[in-house]
Amino acid sequence: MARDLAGALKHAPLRAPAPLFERPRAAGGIFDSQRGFMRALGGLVVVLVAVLPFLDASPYTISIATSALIYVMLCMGLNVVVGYAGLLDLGYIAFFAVGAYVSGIFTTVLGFPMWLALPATIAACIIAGIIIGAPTLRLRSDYLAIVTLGFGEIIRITANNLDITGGPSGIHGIPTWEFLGWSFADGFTIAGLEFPERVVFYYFVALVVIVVGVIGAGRLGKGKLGRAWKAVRDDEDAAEAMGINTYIAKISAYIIGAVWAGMAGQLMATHLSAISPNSFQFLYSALILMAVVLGGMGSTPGVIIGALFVSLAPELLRDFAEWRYLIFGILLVVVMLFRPAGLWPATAVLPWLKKRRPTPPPFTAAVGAYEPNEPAVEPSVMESVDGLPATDAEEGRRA
Amino acid sequence: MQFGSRRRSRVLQIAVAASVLALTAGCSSGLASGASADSGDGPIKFGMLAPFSGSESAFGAYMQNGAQLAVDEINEAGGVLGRQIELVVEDDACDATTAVSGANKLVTEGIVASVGGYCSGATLPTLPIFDEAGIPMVIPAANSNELVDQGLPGVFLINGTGDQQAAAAVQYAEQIGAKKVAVIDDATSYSADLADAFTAQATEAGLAVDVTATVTPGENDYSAVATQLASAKPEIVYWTGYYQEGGLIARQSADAGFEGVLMVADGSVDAKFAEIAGTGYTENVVGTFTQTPDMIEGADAWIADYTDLAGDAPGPYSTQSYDAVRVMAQAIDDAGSTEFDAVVGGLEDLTDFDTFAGPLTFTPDHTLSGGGFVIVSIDPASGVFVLEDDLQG
Amino acid sequence: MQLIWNGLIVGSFYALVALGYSMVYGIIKLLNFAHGDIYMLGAFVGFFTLSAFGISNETSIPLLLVILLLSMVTTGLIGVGIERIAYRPLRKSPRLAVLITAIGVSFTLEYGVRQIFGPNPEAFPIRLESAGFDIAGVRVTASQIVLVVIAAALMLVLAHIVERTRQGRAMRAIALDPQGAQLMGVNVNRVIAIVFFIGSSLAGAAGVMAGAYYGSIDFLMGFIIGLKAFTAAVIGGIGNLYGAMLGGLLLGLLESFGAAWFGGEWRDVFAFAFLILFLTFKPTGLLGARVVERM
Amino acid sequence: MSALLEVTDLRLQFGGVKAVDGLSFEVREGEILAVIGPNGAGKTSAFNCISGFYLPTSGSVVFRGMHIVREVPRIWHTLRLVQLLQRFGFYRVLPSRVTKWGMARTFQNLRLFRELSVLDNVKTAMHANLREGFWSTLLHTPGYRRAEAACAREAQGWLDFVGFEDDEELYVTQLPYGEQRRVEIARALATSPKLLLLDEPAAGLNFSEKQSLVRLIRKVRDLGVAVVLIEHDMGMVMELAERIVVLNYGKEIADGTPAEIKANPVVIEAYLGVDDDTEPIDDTRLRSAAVSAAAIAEALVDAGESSRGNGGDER
Repeated sequence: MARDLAGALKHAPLRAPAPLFERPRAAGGIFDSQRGFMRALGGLVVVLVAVLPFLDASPYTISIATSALIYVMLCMGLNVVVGYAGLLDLGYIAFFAVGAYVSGIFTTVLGFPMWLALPATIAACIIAGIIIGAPTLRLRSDYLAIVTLGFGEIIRITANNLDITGGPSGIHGIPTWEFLGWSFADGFTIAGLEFPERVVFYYFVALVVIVVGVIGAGRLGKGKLGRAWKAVRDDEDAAEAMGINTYIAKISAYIIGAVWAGMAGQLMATHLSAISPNSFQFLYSALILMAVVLGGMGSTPGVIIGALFVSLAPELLRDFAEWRYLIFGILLVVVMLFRPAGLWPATAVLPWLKKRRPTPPPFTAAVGAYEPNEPAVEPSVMESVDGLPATDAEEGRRA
Repeated sequence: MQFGSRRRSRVLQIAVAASVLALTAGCSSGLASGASADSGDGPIKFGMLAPFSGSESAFGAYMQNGAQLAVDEINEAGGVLGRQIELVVEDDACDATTAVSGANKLVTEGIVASVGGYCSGATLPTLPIFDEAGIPMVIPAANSNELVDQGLPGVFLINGTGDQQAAAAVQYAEQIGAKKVAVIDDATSYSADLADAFTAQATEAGLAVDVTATVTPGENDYSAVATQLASAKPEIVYWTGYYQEGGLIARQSADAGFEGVLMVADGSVDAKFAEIAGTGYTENVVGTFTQTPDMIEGADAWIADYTDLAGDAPGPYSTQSYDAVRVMAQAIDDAGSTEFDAVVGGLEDLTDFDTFAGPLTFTPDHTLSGGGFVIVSIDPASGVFVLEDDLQG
Repeated sequence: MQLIWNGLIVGSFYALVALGYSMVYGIIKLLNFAHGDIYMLGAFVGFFTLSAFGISNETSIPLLLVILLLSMVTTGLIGVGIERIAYRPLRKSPRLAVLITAIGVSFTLEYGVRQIFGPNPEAFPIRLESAGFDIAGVRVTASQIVLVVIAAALMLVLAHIVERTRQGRAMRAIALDPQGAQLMGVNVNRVIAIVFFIGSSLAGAAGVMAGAYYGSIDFLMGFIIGLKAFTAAVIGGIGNLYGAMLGGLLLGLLESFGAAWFGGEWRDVFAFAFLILFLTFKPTGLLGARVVERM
Repeated sequence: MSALLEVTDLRLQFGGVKAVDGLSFEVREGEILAVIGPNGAGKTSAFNCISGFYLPTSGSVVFRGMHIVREVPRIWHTLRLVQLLQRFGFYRVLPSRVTKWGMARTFQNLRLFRELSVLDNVKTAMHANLREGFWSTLLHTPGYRRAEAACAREAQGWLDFVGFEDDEELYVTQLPYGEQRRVEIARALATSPKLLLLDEPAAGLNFSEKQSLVRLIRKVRDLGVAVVLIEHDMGMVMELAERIVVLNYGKEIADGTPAEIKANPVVIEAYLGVDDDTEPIDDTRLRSAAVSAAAIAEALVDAGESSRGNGGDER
């Protein structure tokens, strides 16, 4: 086993001694592990969302549901930037705009089919991410916030003033997806169920893309890259000391955030069939940020809840629409003051799993013993450690 | 633990199954059922998209009240096809995203006709939605040429288009004997369109367009453009944006030493214009505008009715919205049906229908035959725009 | 020449707002995102007071000064209140949390004002008489002169406070070394409150002056100017008062020329692009303190 | 034994304050070297220069034959573009690169990743050695799973090595201070270093914890890793170090074995005062002893550091 695994680590001059004991295998099952429960919950949510059009296929429902899904995608992208990498991006909507405009221009002005616009969108977003990220990511986090805001405005104003972007009225008549002469607009019938309008069909496409997006962002957040992002967020210097090139880690977070937003932008452009610069104002950047912050930075379920709340609340509570920005503003302050980790914090542990601690391993079971006396002695020493007062003096020096 | 979790997951499975069953059983408007169409009885629903939030939110109420007044009047007179009219209003926030969801909501609520649309940028994406749902549109305020350029059969504009307004502006410029003109827009769809149309027509008419500038709405400082005007000294400047910036431009350009005429487009024709510009800055201001009730003789009764309903005096686009409802109702009445083709036919067949903007007949591309634009100027005493020249002579 | 004068007028607004940014940043390293909205609030306090007394279309300068003072005190207190409620509890929190709070405060102020006064621009009740005359080929109006004089006076007072008074010394001490200052018996909370008061009242003053000069106020008027003021503060060297003044004037000039050369619609793009360039190549700004070069 | 790290005439200036003023020493493979000196003597600043965090004003640092501080061609000096170039990463070696070369460090104030679990903290340090691509992460390929498993196993190995005894899934803030210190050392070791810099590893530990720390450091040395530590606890230093470098006011005043240092009159005068006791010297007395200009400079730098927003120690 150990030899198979060794190949996965590059040549490292110093390897750890084998663990002293084998850890118990992580519990499986829906209710016995966080992971299992979240998977089950996620699956359930996807099924429920997929069932929705069979219950209510009115254009309105489908339209707001699609918008909400697109919001989820956007928020997952911003979550990579803000939640994982800790970079406050106030111009995130700019990438959304890049995605929407690139696909719009590709299909209307240049006349390519929509599926060809997808790689173009992704490429454009990567480039945009680098262009915006490269000069700004060396800056301190608060400068970054303002500069990204400025970039967001630059993109919007530019789109508003150029001819190719249709100027202030934007681009309209964006076609939908089509393959070999068959397009979504045609719709089709399966097993007596009619998928009549492209709206309904489109909902499913959006759903698939978003599920992939959510899972993908979650997976990236758990791997090597994700750990690097979180390390940069928690302590940039320490991350650098751990051999992480923080600049590259930040840029990669930026690019991935940009690509997510770009795909969301393309979905939006196809969904609305028209885009205008007005949809890319700072307000929307702030709304997405609010969704991420309210839901819980870095937490996938939290961000999804936040995205759904921010996008659906004004639709569901009509009187709320008028007050929403005020309420969101107050909520932001209140959440930051009293629950900075958000509604569903990234570090949340399901309540019934909280008390679980691993059973202390019997020392006789120790494998690969290295100075076998050593671990037996140290725990007894360490017992007296709890509540050590020394931290105060240490922290006081820097705080 | 083992036992407990198994039981719980069993419970969960049952719950899921039950909820799915319940949901599918209760399925009424799902995929299997057809789209909601007009049921043939009950009130006829007219939908209206207007801005009630965002930067243009002031205009939403003006439009809604104007339309509501027409609805009330028609209902009192017995309705259309023997049925009452009901007005359903949704917010479009002057933004494509909100507008699309609003349009879809209206379609879902079963409207048979749309009488809304203020911002061109927000109205454009709603066109295919209404078109797909077979809903004819009479658009009261948005007037970008792009709306009709798409050639959708159900789109009718009853506000004069940019071309017509620009024509009025050029006509006035020629009347006062201007040779050098300038045009400023605020980079919004409506304004940029109008500015382009004005430039084209003015050039055609042999006027020199000296300065074309764009300003960013929402800023306060327009000294750059004011200085430009003061040094280029055009005889007439056409401002195609809204009154917030218009007032500031009037003031700042006068301060900078500009002495020509400032002509403003209909977005700027509002009582607030004079307030923002301040006293003493409005003498040289004229506007191109469709007639408002207070300019038409005998419209006092209408204004009184409106004020009764809204608790406030009518504002921009109140009359157009009022007319949009009446036009639509008339077309449905003529057609004798709420079917899309019939109503469109009815709209196309309208001749010399009496509206505030004069007798209305749609051109083949579904715009007004005559724009109905007049020149207004500011009454120094009250600060409101009053009729200056009806451009008929 | 005309461009320079125009630039200076705008620049003096930027400078007044930038001062507050810079002071607050200098002392607690917080980018007070809501600062631009304090500017807006200043204008609305003036508007509210005057409307309550039924005054409109007034042109008297003494009345303007009274309102100016009133607004300054009110916005100053509001600034202190914001600091107390929203920022102080988070002083030990990560930077991200405070920034997000500041955005929340900004939204609260903007849309709170919107709910109270409505979304439409309001005409400011005091207007300065603005007969224009030419000096050396430059078109100058009386209101512009009043404006520049008031701005200059405010800045002089501020410079005096910071350079010559006890509280000013305390501010500089805290900016240099908060811990050390605290050990030396400086009441840090109090000084921070004072900084917020002064910064906010300057922004409030700028708001009233903008109202009187331009004549139109709306609830979003603080957003753009907040960004521009930040840019100005960065150009001058954030944390440095003279830097903020210099940066404000410089940015005003740059924009004035930028708008003249590239067209007004590109003015914001020009300003932000300049900000990005500056941050990339000289993040300490023109007069900023030299920071030890680190990773 | 060849020199692993050579520091020659290192100087670092903040404004007018000389934090490090001509420091030279070398570290041989597999030895334990202690750097001592009164508070503010420039020890941490020197560490920061060596590990690439600060850019020294002059001097050179060579680690395993590679220059951590690079020579800047004269032309850039004359054009005054040095700072700009260095800001964009020219003519300097980033700390991450230094770590990849095999130098790991801990921080004076614990700087663990607070929102990561203990295990993730250690895994993070394996960043540079881990084979995991973007697509394999997205698709959860077998290669990815293998790499993650190897990474987890390695991390567990290091945690066991340092004697970490708590739940690995806990967040570091939930741990007692002593355990956090252990995790930090495990994290540094997980970068697989040849040289480990420990910045006051015993600060805040009680006597028995210090004893186990001494054992741990010896264990690390036995793996073939050289250890350089800054420490105030004289007893510990004397017990542990094979060689001691003494700093005062940024200058090196002595270099030798513990016995030599104890006998060195310069050190006794400058540092230990009249007290020639081998008893562990009380920390607090040392702390109040010397507040030099460099101390203020360091405090200022720290203030600048804590304003950088990564917030490790501000919460």
